Amino acid sequence: MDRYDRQTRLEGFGPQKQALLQQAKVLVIGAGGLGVPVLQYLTAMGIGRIGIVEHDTVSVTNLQRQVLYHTADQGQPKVTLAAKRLQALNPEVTHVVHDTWLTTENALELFAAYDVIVDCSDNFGTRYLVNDACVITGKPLVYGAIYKYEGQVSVFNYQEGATYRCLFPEPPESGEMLNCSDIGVLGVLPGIIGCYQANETVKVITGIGTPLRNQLMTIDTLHNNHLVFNISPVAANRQITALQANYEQTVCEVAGVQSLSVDELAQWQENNTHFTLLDVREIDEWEICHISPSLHIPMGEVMQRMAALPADMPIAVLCHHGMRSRAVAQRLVAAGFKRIYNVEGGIHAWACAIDDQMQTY
Amino acid sequence: MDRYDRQTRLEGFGPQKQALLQQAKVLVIGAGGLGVPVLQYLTAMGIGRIGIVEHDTVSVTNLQRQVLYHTADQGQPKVTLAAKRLQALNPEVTHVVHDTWLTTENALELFAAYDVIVDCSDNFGTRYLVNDACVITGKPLVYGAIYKYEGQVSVFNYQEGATYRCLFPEPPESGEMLNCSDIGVLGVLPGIIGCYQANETVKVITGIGTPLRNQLMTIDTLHNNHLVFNISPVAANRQITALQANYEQTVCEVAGVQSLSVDELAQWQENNTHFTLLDVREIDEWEICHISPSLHIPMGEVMQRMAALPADMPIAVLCHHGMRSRAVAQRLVAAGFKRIYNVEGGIHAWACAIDDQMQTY
Amino acid sequence: MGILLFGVAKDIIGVALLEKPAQVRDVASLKAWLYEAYPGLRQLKSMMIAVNRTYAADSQVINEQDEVAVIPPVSGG
Amino acid sequence: MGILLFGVAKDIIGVALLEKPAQVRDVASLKAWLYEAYPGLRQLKSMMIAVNRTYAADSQVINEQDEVAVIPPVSGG
Repeated sequence: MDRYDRQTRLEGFGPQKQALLQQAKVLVIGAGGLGVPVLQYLTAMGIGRIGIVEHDTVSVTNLQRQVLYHTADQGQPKVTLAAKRLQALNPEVTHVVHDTWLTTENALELFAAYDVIVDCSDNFGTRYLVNDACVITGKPLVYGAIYKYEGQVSVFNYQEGATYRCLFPEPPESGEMLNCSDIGVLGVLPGIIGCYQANETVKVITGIGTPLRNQLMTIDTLHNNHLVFNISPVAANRQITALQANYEQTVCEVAGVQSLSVDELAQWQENNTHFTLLDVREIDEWEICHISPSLHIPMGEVMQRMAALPADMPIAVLCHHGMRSRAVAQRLVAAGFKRIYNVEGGIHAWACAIDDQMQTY
Repeated sequence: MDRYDRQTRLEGFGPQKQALLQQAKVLVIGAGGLGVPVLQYLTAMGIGRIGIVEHDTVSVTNLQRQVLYHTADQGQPKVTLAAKRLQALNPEVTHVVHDTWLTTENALELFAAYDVIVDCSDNFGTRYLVNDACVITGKPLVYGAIYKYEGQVSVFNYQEGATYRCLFPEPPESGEMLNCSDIGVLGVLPGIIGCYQANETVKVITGIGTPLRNQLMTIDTLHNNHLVFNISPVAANRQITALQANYEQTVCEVAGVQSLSVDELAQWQENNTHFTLLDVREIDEWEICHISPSLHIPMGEVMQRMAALPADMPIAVLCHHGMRSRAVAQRLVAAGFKRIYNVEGGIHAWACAIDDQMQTY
Repeated sequence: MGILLFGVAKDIIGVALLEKPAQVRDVASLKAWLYEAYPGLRQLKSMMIAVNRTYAADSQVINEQDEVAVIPPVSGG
Repeated sequence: MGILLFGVAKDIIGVALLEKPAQVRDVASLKAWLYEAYPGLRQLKSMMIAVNRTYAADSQVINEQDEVAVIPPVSGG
């Protein structure tokens, strides 16, 4: 009754390769579209220790591709949910929760504790940071990235092979259209690319097959075109000795103001969803009635007092009927806040539908 | 706050294609290695109705690749577990549980109620049955199959295209090495192939891209070789009007006797695991002590009374110290029974470790 | 270009790539030669032969520069 | 063989396959032409050019029968 029976009886794998998996330590950057399949299959196959670097919470828009999470998980931190679910799949794996974004402060120390780094991030800043930290710490990097219906997979910095900068020496200009996928993605694409990343990770650890060293594989899922390009290592790109001061990493979320009904707001409260309710009405309106807990900043002061707003959780903006709050929400999105919700119908709708004890005006 | 935002904002997809997914009815044959990723991603992307045909229970050897299940699920029916977990991912999808094997009796009626059939089965008998039933009912068939480190994907019987029999007119001889994967498989391979099947299913439903109609894609994951072969439809293979009397479908499981400790046996009882405890001691031993419930058939009579044994659940074989039971277990495996466990240490170990009230002898 | 072997054909024959014997001039003679040289293949009954990435019937001629593939059925799931 | 476009390059240019203009004779002149004809590409800063499935430096000559691919960086995850 051996969990890994199908791998230990597999010709070319066997107990020897299984033992290598069990001894391996893999760090996965991101538990989103790519990270979920990578984590699921590496966990199932029996990697010894898997670290997960992620600081995001679950949003409903994640669920068309991040199949590890549940609808009821909205607002909860991905990394703890992921570790819990993956433990249920395979408790023989040690999952290490790194509930943080990858930064120039933590990258080198984190990477040093693992054998292989898997880049499942979603923005150029983090991708260049991952590359440079892999070069400095001497770790192989299993790379995957997606765009609309296309994906790229490679293994960088492995056995003196090419790095990410050998393909793309510099990141695109910050803030342009390429960063984060506001353009959308078909849900199954990160499944395909993430599975390939898990497969390449197993190859790097066990030595089976031919990893994509000095190669870039492009996959077009609309037409099933798979091309493999040969890359040459550029020696200068392996001479990095220190991280840059700033990689301009971005937190990717769906752009634009999202709508939240009062029913959904009540649900968030009930579920203890992590979010901030921002009430932008004037002080006299606030005194008539308000929802607890909420943060009260009148509309005219919000932009001056932006520093008081949390950057790492959803903000639901509330006013009397939902009009002022929408204007504030749009300004917050324009200022770079992610996951901004407008409470449709405002506190009046709340009084009518949810709290009939509340005074209306 | 739209769950499908990333798809509805995707160029070439949009709300129109999303609506087609929501109207679609997809039947997935098998909730194992291939079925799990197919089900996860089709559920996430928002197919309207997903039927699942599966009659197996979870075994620990499934868990290196079937990432939807938990270690604690052993012995529980896959189809109900799958539906429950998938509902948590996306309750907007209707999951229909068909807790049965696919048979010549139920195939045509089942297929008639769906738009697309996805073959995630694991034996030739079922694959030919699926093909023939798709031809008779006029349903497109999204095919995937795996062997060691290789996979095949195709879309059969779609828009007058080729069928499975246009590639392989007849099944291999029954009982030979190809059937069921006792040879083993790397855990992530069905992840890759299943994701491609989900992708082809979306193409068939929405009309995006180029489905693998009249094409067979082979994937070698060791060397990242992807080849696409052109196939021509053979008209005669689309003239099938009735199913065969017998497709010799097989229930695939890991071969050989598996070991079960008395602790695990106690756990199975506690968890209400579906299994039969077969006690093969002589009648006078049985009268001294026995575990309830159990089926008592003395060693010498087991092979004559095989018809009394359940074929669709695990059997744990028990004797005094675990020696006679092992011999019986091996005979049962040789006779074609799957998932046969030997209770190590026998009822004596049970009395020592689990039930100290039990009389020993 | 040689003969690419897939799945269990690769296992039965023991290599991933075979050289084409001179007497093999079409798909029928390829199959006859394979079945004789590697009797284990017979249990497959059906075996797809592709020439230049296209399914090839028994009558299809095989030239020296053709890429030939032997693709057996696969049942795993 | 033409110029295969990937990712955002395909979107900026609006097609998946471009014909190579006669004046493009090496990777440097290909890039110069692309940046001029499609200024939106400039924001990419880095853009991989492959000739016959191999990464090509600016000095690499492009012949008529070569397969050229333009592969921009992709960040999505």
